[in-house]
Amino acid sequence: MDPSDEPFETSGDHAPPAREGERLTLDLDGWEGPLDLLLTLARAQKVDLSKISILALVEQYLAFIADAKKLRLEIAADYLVMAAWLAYLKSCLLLPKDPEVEPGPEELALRLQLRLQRLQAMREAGARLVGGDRLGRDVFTRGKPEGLKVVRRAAWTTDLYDLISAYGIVRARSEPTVHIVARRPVMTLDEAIHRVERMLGLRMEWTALESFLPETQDPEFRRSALASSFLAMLELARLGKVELDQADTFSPLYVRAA
Amino acid sequence: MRELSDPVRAVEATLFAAEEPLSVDDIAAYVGTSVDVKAALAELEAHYAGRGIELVERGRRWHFQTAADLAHILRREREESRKLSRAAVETLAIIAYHEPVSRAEIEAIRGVQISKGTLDVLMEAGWVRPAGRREVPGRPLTFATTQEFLSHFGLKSRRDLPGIDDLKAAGLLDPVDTALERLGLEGEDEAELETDGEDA
Amino acid sequence: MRELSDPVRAVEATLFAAEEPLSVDDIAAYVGTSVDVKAALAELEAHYAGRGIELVERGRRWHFQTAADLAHILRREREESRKLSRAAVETLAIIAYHEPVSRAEIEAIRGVQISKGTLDVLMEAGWVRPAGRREVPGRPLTFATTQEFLSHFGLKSRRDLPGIDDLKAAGLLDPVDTALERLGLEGEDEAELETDGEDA
Repeated sequence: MDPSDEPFETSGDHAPPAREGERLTLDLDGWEGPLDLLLTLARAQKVDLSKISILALVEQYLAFIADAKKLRLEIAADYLVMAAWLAYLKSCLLLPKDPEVEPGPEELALRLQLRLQRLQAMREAGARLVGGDRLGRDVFTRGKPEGLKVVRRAAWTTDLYDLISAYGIVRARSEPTVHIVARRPVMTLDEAIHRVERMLGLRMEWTALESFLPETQDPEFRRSALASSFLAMLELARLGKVELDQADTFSPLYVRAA
Repeated sequence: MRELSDPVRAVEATLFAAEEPLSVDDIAAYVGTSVDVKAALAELEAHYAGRGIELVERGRRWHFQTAADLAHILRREREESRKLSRAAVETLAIIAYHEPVSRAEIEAIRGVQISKGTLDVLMEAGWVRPAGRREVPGRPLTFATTQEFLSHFGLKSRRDLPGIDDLKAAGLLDPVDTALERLGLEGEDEAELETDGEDA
Repeated sequence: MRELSDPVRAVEATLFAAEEPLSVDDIAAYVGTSVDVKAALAELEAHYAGRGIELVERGRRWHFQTAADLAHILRREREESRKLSRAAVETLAIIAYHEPVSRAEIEAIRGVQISKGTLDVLMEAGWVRPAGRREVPGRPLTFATTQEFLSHFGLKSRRDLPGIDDLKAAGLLDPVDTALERLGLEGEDEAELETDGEDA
């Protein structure tokens, strides 16, 4: 058989008939892979795919690839892989059966046939699908629908507690505000003078300033008392009620009644 | 159902698929000049009368439209729950406690101006209504709460609102809390509302 | 002409005004839940049968469209929307008849790798969507068709795919291995030669 002419008669959906040289070029671009090429060759046998001669198909494919090579066309690797596999299949089919080799050539041939059937089934299904009544091509929806509108309406939420507490806040805000400065623990100057005078009455000896301070755990109050007591001493010294003595800068300050 | 002839079906489909109203000539360009387009239009017009769709002529052009009495169906309202702003809650509270109350009075009580949007929101929510004008210079409009307000807040009447003493007892008039609230409030979203609306 | 009840008119108008096919629930959201939407749809479907406009169900959604036999009148000359490539048509068919299906499975049937663009084109058209990963090693992504696919190709559901029952009965939607097993052959260890086509 001459494998080069048959495929093209039935492959109208791939390429228009053309002169031999161009035809091959065009067709190689048009195939969707080796299985596609095989399917087209198989359909050229014009029998049900379940009855095709796999051997004849293999020979057609190999002849096709040989022709393409002769014309020095670029052939994608997967076509060559398929060609090698088909050459192997062909030899298995022709040679005496080797029971050691699994799977046998018949099974390989059957597999190929099943794959071709599946591809064929999907190709036909696709054609029927796209050939049907398609929306926007054969059937049309309304040209200018009014459209359905969703109007968003705010459902405002709040509760009674929010309401009354808000009112409380408003009222409290408008009440006159009284500012009260929190008391800090301090010893006033008057207090300190009074205290130092009273204590001096009992001590005639030189006494360190610190011993006049009240006993307290509060360091702030202690500092306040120290400062106030110092000022009190100065004031009393000015009035001539006490004498002060200090040996050196920052050394203890002593006091006694004048 | 009455069978339609093919020409009438063709006119029907053409008008349906058209993106704009079509004149008799426009239709004939599709369905073929052998068709009596006017007769077909008359037949369709009669067929669609009283249906959900009607065929109408406007300025010698024909188109299908949904029946006018069904327009309300084609708008679906979807509720989106949104929390009332602090400014709105305060305003609502003042109205509830002092109604009828004018805008200036609300502002005096709040100590902050209210934006126009705040009262609009409360009226949109259905809780506040205009309650007549006060017979003083300027005749300011006053506002009051509605029946819906009562039912929303689960109140039988306004007298169910806790009084000042109740609020005090509940600690809701505590000045320290108030000061904190104020601080929190300043950073919040209605700050801009307040300023935007000052002159409104 | 037969008079339509108001609920049926409402359903008719809603579908007519809609920009997208609507489900029964969608329609109920407009016409009200008290309406028996299914009954109304059945009545309208019968009413419009044989007219220039038909009411059709596509993947549980309903829309009006022009009757298919009037295509010659309405078909527009403008860009015969970019013709789908053979690869795209085949890939679409494989997805539709086998869904959910992985890329490797598509390639096994076609005996060739699919170029990236092919699936993109189908997804861009809105006909194909990713449909989750298969819980096998590699967790391949699978693909399936969409509601838009059904609308576009005029299918009520996937069961409406042309010839799907015959293909199923003939085992042509089963993988080759399954078919071999069915034929009483071992379908396991002959892999090497097949693999270049199957899982490339």
